[in-house]
Amino acid sequence: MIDILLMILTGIGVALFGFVLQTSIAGVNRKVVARVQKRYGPKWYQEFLDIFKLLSKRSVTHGWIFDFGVIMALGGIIGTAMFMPLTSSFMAFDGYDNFFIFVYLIAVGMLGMAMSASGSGNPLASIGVMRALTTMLAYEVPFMIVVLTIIKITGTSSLSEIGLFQQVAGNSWFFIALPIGGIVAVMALMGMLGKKPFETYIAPAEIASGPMVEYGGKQLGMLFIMHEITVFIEVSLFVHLFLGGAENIVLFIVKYFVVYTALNIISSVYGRFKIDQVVLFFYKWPLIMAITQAFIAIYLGWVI
Amino acid sequence: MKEMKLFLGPQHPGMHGNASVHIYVDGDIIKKSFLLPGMLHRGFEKGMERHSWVNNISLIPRVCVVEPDTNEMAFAMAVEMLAKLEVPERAHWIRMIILELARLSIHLMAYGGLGSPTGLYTMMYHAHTDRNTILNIFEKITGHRVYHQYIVPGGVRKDLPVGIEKDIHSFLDDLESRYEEYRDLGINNPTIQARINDTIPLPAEVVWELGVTGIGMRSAVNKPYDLRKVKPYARYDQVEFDVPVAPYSDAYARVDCKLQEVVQSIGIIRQCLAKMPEGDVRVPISRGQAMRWTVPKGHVYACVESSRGEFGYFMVSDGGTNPYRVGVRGASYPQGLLGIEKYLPGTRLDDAALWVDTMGVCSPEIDR
Amino acid sequence: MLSTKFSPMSKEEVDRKWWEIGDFFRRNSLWMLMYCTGCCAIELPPAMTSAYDMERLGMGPMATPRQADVLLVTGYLSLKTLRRLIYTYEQMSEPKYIVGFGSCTINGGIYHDSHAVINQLNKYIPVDVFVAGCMPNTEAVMNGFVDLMDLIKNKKANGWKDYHERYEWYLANQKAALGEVRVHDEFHE
Amino acid sequence: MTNSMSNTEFVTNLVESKFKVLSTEVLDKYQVSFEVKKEDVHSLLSLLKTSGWIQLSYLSAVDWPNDNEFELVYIVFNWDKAVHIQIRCRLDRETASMNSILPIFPGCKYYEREAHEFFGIKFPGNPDHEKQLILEEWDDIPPLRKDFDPRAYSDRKFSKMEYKNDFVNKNGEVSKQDARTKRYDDIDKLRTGGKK
Repeated sequence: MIDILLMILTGIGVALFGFVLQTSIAGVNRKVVARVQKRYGPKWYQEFLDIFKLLSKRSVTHGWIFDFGVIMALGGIIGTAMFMPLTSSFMAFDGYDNFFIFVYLIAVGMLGMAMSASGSGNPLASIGVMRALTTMLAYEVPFMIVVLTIIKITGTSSLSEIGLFQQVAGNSWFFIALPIGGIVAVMALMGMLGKKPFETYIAPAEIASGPMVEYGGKQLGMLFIMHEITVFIEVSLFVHLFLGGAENIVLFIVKYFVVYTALNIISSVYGRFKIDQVVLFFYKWPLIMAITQAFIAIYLGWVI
Repeated sequence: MKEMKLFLGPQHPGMHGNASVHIYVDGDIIKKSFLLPGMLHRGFEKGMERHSWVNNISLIPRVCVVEPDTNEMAFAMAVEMLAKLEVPERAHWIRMIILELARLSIHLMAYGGLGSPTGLYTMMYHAHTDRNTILNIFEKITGHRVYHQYIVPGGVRKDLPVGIEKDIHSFLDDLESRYEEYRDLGINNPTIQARINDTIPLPAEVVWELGVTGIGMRSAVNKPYDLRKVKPYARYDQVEFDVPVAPYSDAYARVDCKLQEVVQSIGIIRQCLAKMPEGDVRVPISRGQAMRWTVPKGHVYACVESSRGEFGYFMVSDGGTNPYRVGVRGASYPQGLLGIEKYLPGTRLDDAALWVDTMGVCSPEIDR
Repeated sequence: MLSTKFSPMSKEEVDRKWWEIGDFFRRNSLWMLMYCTGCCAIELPPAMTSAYDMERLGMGPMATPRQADVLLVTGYLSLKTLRRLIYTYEQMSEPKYIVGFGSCTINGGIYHDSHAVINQLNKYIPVDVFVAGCMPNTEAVMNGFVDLMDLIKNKKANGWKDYHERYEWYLANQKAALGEVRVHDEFHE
Repeated sequence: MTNSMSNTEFVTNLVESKFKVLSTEVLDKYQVSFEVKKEDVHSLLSLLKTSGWIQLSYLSAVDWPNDNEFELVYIVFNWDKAVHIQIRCRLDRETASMNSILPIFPGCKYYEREAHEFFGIKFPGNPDHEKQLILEEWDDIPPLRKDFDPRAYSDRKFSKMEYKNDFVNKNGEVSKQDARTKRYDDIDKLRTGGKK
């Protein structure tokens, strides 16, 4: 009994750590992007100020679905983050860091947000939700194929064991071992994080920040926390799957920072696709590349 | 799926200025669209009737916020036509420098504004930074950043300050050196090209139906229909420049023409600085009695080429101290009102903001 | 048995403390809603971009009224805009602040005798900071924002409370100028 | 275009040979104005459109309350010949109505709507011309008519800023403004011989 309590506490600690880490790194990244844009940029802890400011505001409600959806989104995402291994040996629930757990649990949070946004009754929000789901359909397929290839090669779907597999001498990181798949994964990760050019479902100039259009105050603050933890989960997945996991926590933070910053810099010089272009894009090159990679890796056995 | 009504504006990050586009969408496709103007209506035409000719100088730049200098130029030209004023030679060249700097600034702003609907905010920041440099040059010349009140009937208010040529030259060199970078960041960027290639085309045959002028027309009809060439004012007949044209007017062609005009404007400013003679810059009008200055009777229409097309002032004088009637032909009137009503349906929701940006819909001059 | 060493704060004091903490966050992260009601909006891009970079102060543009904290009324307001501005203001989540730009929001400015432009903005909605000038320089704009932060720190930016307390007065003014506050957006088609 | 004949002469000949023009004015080498009868406007515009003046640049009205008339102005432009042509006609002010030129220049739709809104001129043939475009819930006479006073309207509807006289002059001196006002009053008094 006490074991389970301890595990849950550790899990919440992991989620909290993820939130703090991602929020700080996002703040630093705002400075980095500001430099690309010839500016100084905000303080590094600006994201914390934003989130706590939002939580300190009063807010209106648009019915109980609207409120409940936000709580469901945040709870679902915290629940997902609890399973995330930080290093290849440290995790809250030992043995439950299966890749498919994340795929299923992250959907709870997303669905909560979609439900809540549709509950607001704003047409822009429903367009945004529709676009978000379409984008999800687009990037999931190539990403899944690449990840299934990895699972086939390693013979396990546990994140920490995939990480450990890459750390064994003789095996290189999957980002290098499966170079085509690695590129596909980067593109899919940009789609997951909603970075440009796949930012279609936020699109302030078209649908006024899409799903978030009706949120303000506390609900928006909770959504921001949810967003930060989602980013933490997705980037961590990439680190564990493709960048050889992490032997210790410092290495994890370094890899995490490099991945997130690189994506942000790439994103800052791109425009935004239309939604049909997003779908076409993902179903064209990344899908072909992912299938090619799977074929090469599994049937021909060419793994660097 | 049923039709939904969306409001692009008045408070919307994709709209430039305070206007509202009402859109009925089916999925992402626009079925019907209207512009709702009038949110910037200030009663200018009435206000000008209530002020004297000289007082109006401070009122007119406020008609179009982003490009005040063409207003001043058109107003000054109309008054000069009515009062038969001869403008000193040097004033013509100074006016051209101011107008072309203003054209540079608004093209940079529009090019940066393209970053907003397409999501490329980096371009927006870069372009606005350069625009800010132009505003600083304006502040040195005229004392104001945005509303200069510098081109007045009978010339310009004051001569150029000493040493401003150096500032202008260094800015032009800087801009020219980074011109390719601008192109690479913006319209040569694959993601931007995916958005603007073949987006919201404007066929050549509908141009006349709408009455669109400026870049929107030139990029469709493929002829150099620019008022600076067709009926040259100031000293545009004595400088050499090309008018960029294109055979097929989509968003890409229009932005491309804008960027080419930037190069031409840089050339014009350089020629002006080289060819500018010395001399007076202003004809004194009725010294000491400016408020009681009267202008002979008549109906005139004066127009200049703004960045969005033909910008004109229709002016009636009854021989009094005030204008009897001033009518403003906003350059973006056709593409703003009729263009949005007729040529947005059938395009996608994502493209509505692109039309507003690339055709240059300036809401203050529609509403006045 | 109650401890004598620890004297709990009264509820008012606790509320005040929380409010002060909230004020710290609120003034360091002002999200603005740009409602470009008039000319002064043209000086905002220089304030946002490299020349002045208002993101250093934690300010940034926001897409919708619900997300924003501070409403920038940039310039003159025609009646048509005022209707929509009141809508926008009432949509924002509290605490909310308003910065009025330019002389037009103070006393009508150059349009004081126009038939379409209202003269005094703070008769219709509560304004916390005015930035004078026609148009205000970018320095003045930035100064206005810093002033707003100081007001929040000194608990003087109470326009939104005032709007609650004197709602009848504001509503009467709005009705006197507008006739009807409701927007009929269907008339155009 | 022949070299012997300038563009403005070409236009003047073209129009004056076919229509009864009340007055012609050549403003400069790029602009001509004709004043014609109300009935001739449509056929004149059609003629000009077929001769190359395909762009409607401006359409508006001028109010002449002393003559009890409105003056409608159409400005068309030819990009190849570079001449702006003003065509003006007068309408009766009480029953101001003019057939729409929508079949000739479709671009006139919103200009006519605006002219109706600001002057109250009716344009039969333009489907939406009676709807409000720029103003919203307007409750007075059309604002660009000469007998409309925006100052009075503004004073009536919008409250003005009241400035309190809450300052004190240094050492109790009379303010310069007051002194100036008094001096002007004295001068006026002297002018009228000291009488009131």
